[in-house]
Amino acid sequence: MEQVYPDQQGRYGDFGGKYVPETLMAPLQELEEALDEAMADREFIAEYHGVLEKYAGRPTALTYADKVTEILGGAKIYLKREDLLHTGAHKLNNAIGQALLAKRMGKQKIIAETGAGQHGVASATVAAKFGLECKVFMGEEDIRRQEPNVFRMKMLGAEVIPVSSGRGTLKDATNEAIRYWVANCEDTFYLIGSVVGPHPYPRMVRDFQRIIGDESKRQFLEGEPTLPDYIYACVGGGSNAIGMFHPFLEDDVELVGVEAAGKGVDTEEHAATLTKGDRGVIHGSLTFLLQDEHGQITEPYSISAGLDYPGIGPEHAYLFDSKQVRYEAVTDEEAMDALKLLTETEGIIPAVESAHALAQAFKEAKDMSADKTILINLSGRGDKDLATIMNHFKGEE
Amino acid sequence: MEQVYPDQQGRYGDFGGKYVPETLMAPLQELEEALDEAMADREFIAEYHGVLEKYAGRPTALTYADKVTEILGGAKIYLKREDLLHTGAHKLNNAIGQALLAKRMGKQKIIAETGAGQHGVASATVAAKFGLECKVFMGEEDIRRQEPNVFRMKMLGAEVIPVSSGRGTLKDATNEAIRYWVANCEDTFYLIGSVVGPHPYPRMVRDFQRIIGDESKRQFLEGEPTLPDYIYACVGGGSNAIGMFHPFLEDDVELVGVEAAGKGVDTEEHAATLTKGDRGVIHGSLTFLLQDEHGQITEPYSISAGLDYPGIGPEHAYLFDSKQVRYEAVTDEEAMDALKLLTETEGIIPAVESAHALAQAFKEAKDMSADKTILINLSGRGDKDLATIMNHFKGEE
Amino acid sequence: MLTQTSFQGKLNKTEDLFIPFIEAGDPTPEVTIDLALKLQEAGADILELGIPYSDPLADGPTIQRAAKRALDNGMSLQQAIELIPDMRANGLEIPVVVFTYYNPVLRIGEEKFFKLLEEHGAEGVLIPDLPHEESESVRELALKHDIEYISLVAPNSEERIQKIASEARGFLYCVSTLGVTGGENQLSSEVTDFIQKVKEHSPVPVAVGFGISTNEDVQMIRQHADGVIIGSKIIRLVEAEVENLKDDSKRHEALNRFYENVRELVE
Amino acid sequence: MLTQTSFQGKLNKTEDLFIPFIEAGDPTPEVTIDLALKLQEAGADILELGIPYSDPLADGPTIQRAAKRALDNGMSLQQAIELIPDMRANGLEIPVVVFTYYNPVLRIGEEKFFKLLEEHGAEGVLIPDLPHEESESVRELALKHDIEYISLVAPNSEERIQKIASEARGFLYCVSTLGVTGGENQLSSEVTDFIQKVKEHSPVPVAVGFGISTNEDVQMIRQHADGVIIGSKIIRLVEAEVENLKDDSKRHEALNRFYENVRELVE
Ligand SMILES: Cc1ncc(COP(=O)(O)O)c(C=O)c1O
Ligand SMILES: Cc1ncc(COP(=O)(O)O)c(C=O)c1O
Repeated sequence: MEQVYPDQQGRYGDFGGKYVPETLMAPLQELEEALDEAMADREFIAEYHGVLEKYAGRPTALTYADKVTEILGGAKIYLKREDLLHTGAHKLNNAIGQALLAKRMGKQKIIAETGAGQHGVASATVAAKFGLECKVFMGEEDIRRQEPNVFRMKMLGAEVIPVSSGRGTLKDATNEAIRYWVANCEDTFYLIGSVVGPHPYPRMVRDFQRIIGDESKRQFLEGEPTLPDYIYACVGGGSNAIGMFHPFLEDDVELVGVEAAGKGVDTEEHAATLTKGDRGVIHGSLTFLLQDEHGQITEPYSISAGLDYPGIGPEHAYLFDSKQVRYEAVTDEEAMDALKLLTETEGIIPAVESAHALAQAFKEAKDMSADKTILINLSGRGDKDLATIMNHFKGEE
Repeated sequence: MEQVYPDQQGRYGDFGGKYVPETLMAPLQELEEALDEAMADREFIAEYHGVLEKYAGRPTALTYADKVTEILGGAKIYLKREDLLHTGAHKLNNAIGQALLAKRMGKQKIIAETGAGQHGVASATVAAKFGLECKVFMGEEDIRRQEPNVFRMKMLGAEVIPVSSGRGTLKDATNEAIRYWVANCEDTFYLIGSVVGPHPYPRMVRDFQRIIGDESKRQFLEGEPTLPDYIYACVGGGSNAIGMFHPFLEDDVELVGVEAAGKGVDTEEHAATLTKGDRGVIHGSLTFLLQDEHGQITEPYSISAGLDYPGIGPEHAYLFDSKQVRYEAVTDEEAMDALKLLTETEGIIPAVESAHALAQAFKEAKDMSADKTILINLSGRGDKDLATIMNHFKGEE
Repeated sequence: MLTQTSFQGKLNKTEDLFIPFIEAGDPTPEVTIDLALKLQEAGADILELGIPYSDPLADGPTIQRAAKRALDNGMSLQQAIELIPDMRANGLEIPVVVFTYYNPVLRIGEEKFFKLLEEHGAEGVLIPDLPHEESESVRELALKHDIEYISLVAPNSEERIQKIASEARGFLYCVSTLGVTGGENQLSSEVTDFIQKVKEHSPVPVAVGFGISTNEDVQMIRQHADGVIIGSKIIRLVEAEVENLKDDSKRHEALNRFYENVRELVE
Repeated sequence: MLTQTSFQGKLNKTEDLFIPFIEAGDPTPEVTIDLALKLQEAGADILELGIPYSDPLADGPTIQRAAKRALDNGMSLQQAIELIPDMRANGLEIPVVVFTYYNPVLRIGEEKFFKLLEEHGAEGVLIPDLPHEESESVRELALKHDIEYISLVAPNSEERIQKIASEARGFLYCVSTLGVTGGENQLSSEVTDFIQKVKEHSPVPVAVGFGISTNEDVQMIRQHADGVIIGSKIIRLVEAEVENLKDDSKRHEALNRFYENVRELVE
């Protein structure tokens, strides 16, 4: 029996809720009602699945990584290929769902925050496809390190709004998007990019991302034909991980979320929210976050813009707290090595975010027996990261 | 009844053949025998289809472009989404087929030529996946304008060999690859990227690309459920076009190949081989090509590296000569306008090559009645072209 | 509740209230005390003492800058509260409402937070990211520690207005416009209807805030509400003198200029 | 065929042949004539006259450079053929084999091409990208116009050797190594076996080319084959003097140095 989280108040155990300015209470209520109505409407669900299939390229492949399996000499390694989704990452699943909902609600304008730019591109894409006006908030540092995605958003007709507060990364872009929404909530739909934010966002984004896990389960059972023993996914806000994990929560599968340890969890420069953070409120929900002794949110660090976030979705906080999912942290260095290994052995350049999941999985797979199977969610492709990758490896040539 | 081309001598009507140095006659013979054997082997075919599905992401979606259809106000427009294929273009279909053949022939080394870099990336990808050593020949001008693909190839473990002869584009890279092959044909498999080169290459590449047309036909019949009235594809060497057209040759469908008119077919700067070229021999086969009065091959020009080629596959020469396919030419400007339109209305950034097919199709679709349906082969995604696109549109901001 | 709260005890009137906002530690703790006293001198009836926060979601650029100046000087929730006795020692008599985001409160612990407030002589608290539905336990604690928990209502609060207003304590903070602090405010007739509706349900004075930056704004609000809350505009007056306020030899005059500007705004 | 061909008539011997290659128009048409005569003086038995081509698939960088120099000067297939009467007028007596890629031939038209060859006194033609299987019509035309069509065999020609060799005319071009022109040549024992096999089937002299660049190479080939073809090495000797050859006042001496170097190579 699947657990029904969140509860009516948007709570996952202690976590979640709606910690927002009063002005947002009404739009959140409006959103929740529209969402519940839509999710109960077969036509809406059919439209969502239709767009995923005919436009976005679902189902994405389940690839057996024979060469890397052989090289590591342990468990059989499978990859769920969200890198093959239109625009290059899982983010589009959710953007499609929310854009359809926005249309249904009669909203002509959407806003989004973005870190790696993948959610920004996904949002700009659905805005173009569904004829919506789109503004994307993006930190200045991220604009620098994810330049191709910035250009893609602009080409797609979105306005990219640079955010200079803080360190100019995802947290700051999210703050700014929320501030904008407060002022424009009457005609604007806020299309959040991960399972974060106030209720009902974490639930909505999860439900639009669980297609990853549902498909994987079906494909695995068709192929292997048993469930995998382990599943790995990287965790920034946590949407690809929740999307993958959720349908397996009640199964006998060990689920592993992988955070960014940056330059090491014992340094000041990491984004290992669960490993090193504490309870607190960020972007409207009670969860774990990186903060100082006074409750000021600290600046995270990761080589990957998409994991460079000091919070984490409340459902992950709950799964961590209740020990239903194991969370590990992987450094920049380990992630980049895994990226290189996958590229050279399987001919797949993963997103730097996804490389974190790969690194942890590879580490563990080596020591498993050959009858074990593991599944890694390859949340996105690395094309957006070429500059970062080039920079990282340039010393080695 | 489907026509059986080419004949035993590799002829499509007058076109095709094997115009190569004596040294290559033996390796071509060896290749042809291995190919015929493989194509008759169910296991080989199953392996090829297996890799396409589980690794490369086939079938690719067939997308109804409702918004652009509405804006143009004519025929219903469908897109075959080769941009969703792993590595971003149709080139991988062929690279997978040839790499599997190379393995079967016991060759450990592959070489490839590349223009846009898509075939180079596809070759480097299959080399990584199947454990082959890979060298990619690429013109220096193309290295400049397709930089991200150069880096991708290197990351994938391929050696990129810059070619400075001629104008440093695809033609020159192909010359150099052939020269290298002449010297190393004993242990090296030459993985040609389009339906060009001496027999049996044009046939082999076509047969590895016809999956595009086969799938499209099935998807169209499932959806519409009739065949499209028109099909458009861009033509560089001609592989995506032949792959798309071939299964429809005997049907009542008007097939349109679109060449690059560069700055205009009445200027010196274009790559409109059929529109402006004459019969001749290039890269081992008799076909049409751009040449001067003395039979010297002239330097083509197109904004898109993948169409910047003075020749064309011999089967296209035959289909042109026998009027089975209509060929048109589209300028840089028209292609870029179509690219912009598709991006802004459908949320899909096409490759600059593919944009040529879009431009011609859009032009014609406008004047068709609403009961007509057209299919455009979206051969690849535009991520590799961001620099070119940025440059082209920078004046407009 | 029959006995008077400390807040009520310190509040001289329940109409025509002037409620300015300053950020603790902006630009220094000492200056914050001086500013509080100057504001009282200029007629402030309640002081909103802002706790600088790294991620102030409900605030526009002006208050973000103030928070940054204060945080760069090392200000924290506890230190800010500890300024109140110093203010009192220097003559501050009006009620002090501590304005803080929820995370620093959680971090220090809700119990400890209210104890600190009570011990240091604060009379109220306002937590902009803790809406009514999430604040039950906090409101109980506040009550227990004789601290008024200030609620907010917004024009789009709709059916919730009645509930929030009827349970309001201290004063009720009416957000006059959708948006973060520091925007421009155009008081429409809808807003006056909204204020009217709020007043019908509120047992406490109704004050209006967000985007009030001119004397005309103030005059207009006075016609409809029981008080005006002025935040960003006050911060901008501080900002204009920020270098002088940090300079011992220039502070006195800067404070006087600040006083004059505030008077002009509210007289 | 009972009557002698022009080629046979001009060929003085059928053993120990020296067959140099030059590119028409490299660096100028006049110099090409001078070089042809110098080569005859240095003992050349047959002249291979290369037609510069934009995309010489079978050639390495040396001959590519020569072609580029010639093309930059505007050399064409027809102009190159028109040089032959001038060579003859200046005393060239050895057979001339025109070396051209197929596309210029197609462009000018096969019929016209062979007519031009015949009219201008060429005795042979070699088309490196027209293998035996594709050359039937061309071979017939050649025959008709009294032009020897020179065939090539390569070490990997295998079963095809017999067929190609037995139908060979003029001389048979044995490619000594896999690769394009201008590489380094290491004559292995397999190559001598290969030459032996070719000779068994060939009715005409068997000459070996590709990568012959030293006197030792030449001596070694002489032991096994009927002739040596030297291309890139000759071009490099031209290239070393290219500026002097273009200079009227220095040409004479440059040609003499060229002559000495060629002599050294083949004596
Ligand atoms: C490819 C990819 N993977 C993962 C993430 C992290 O987000 P989440 O944890 O919500 O999946 C991002 C965010 O941009 C991303 O682009
Ligand atoms: C996306 C794309 N489309 C089309 C082409 C042209 O090649 P072809 O005509 O063989 O399909 C290329 C070549 O690189 C390409 O990358």
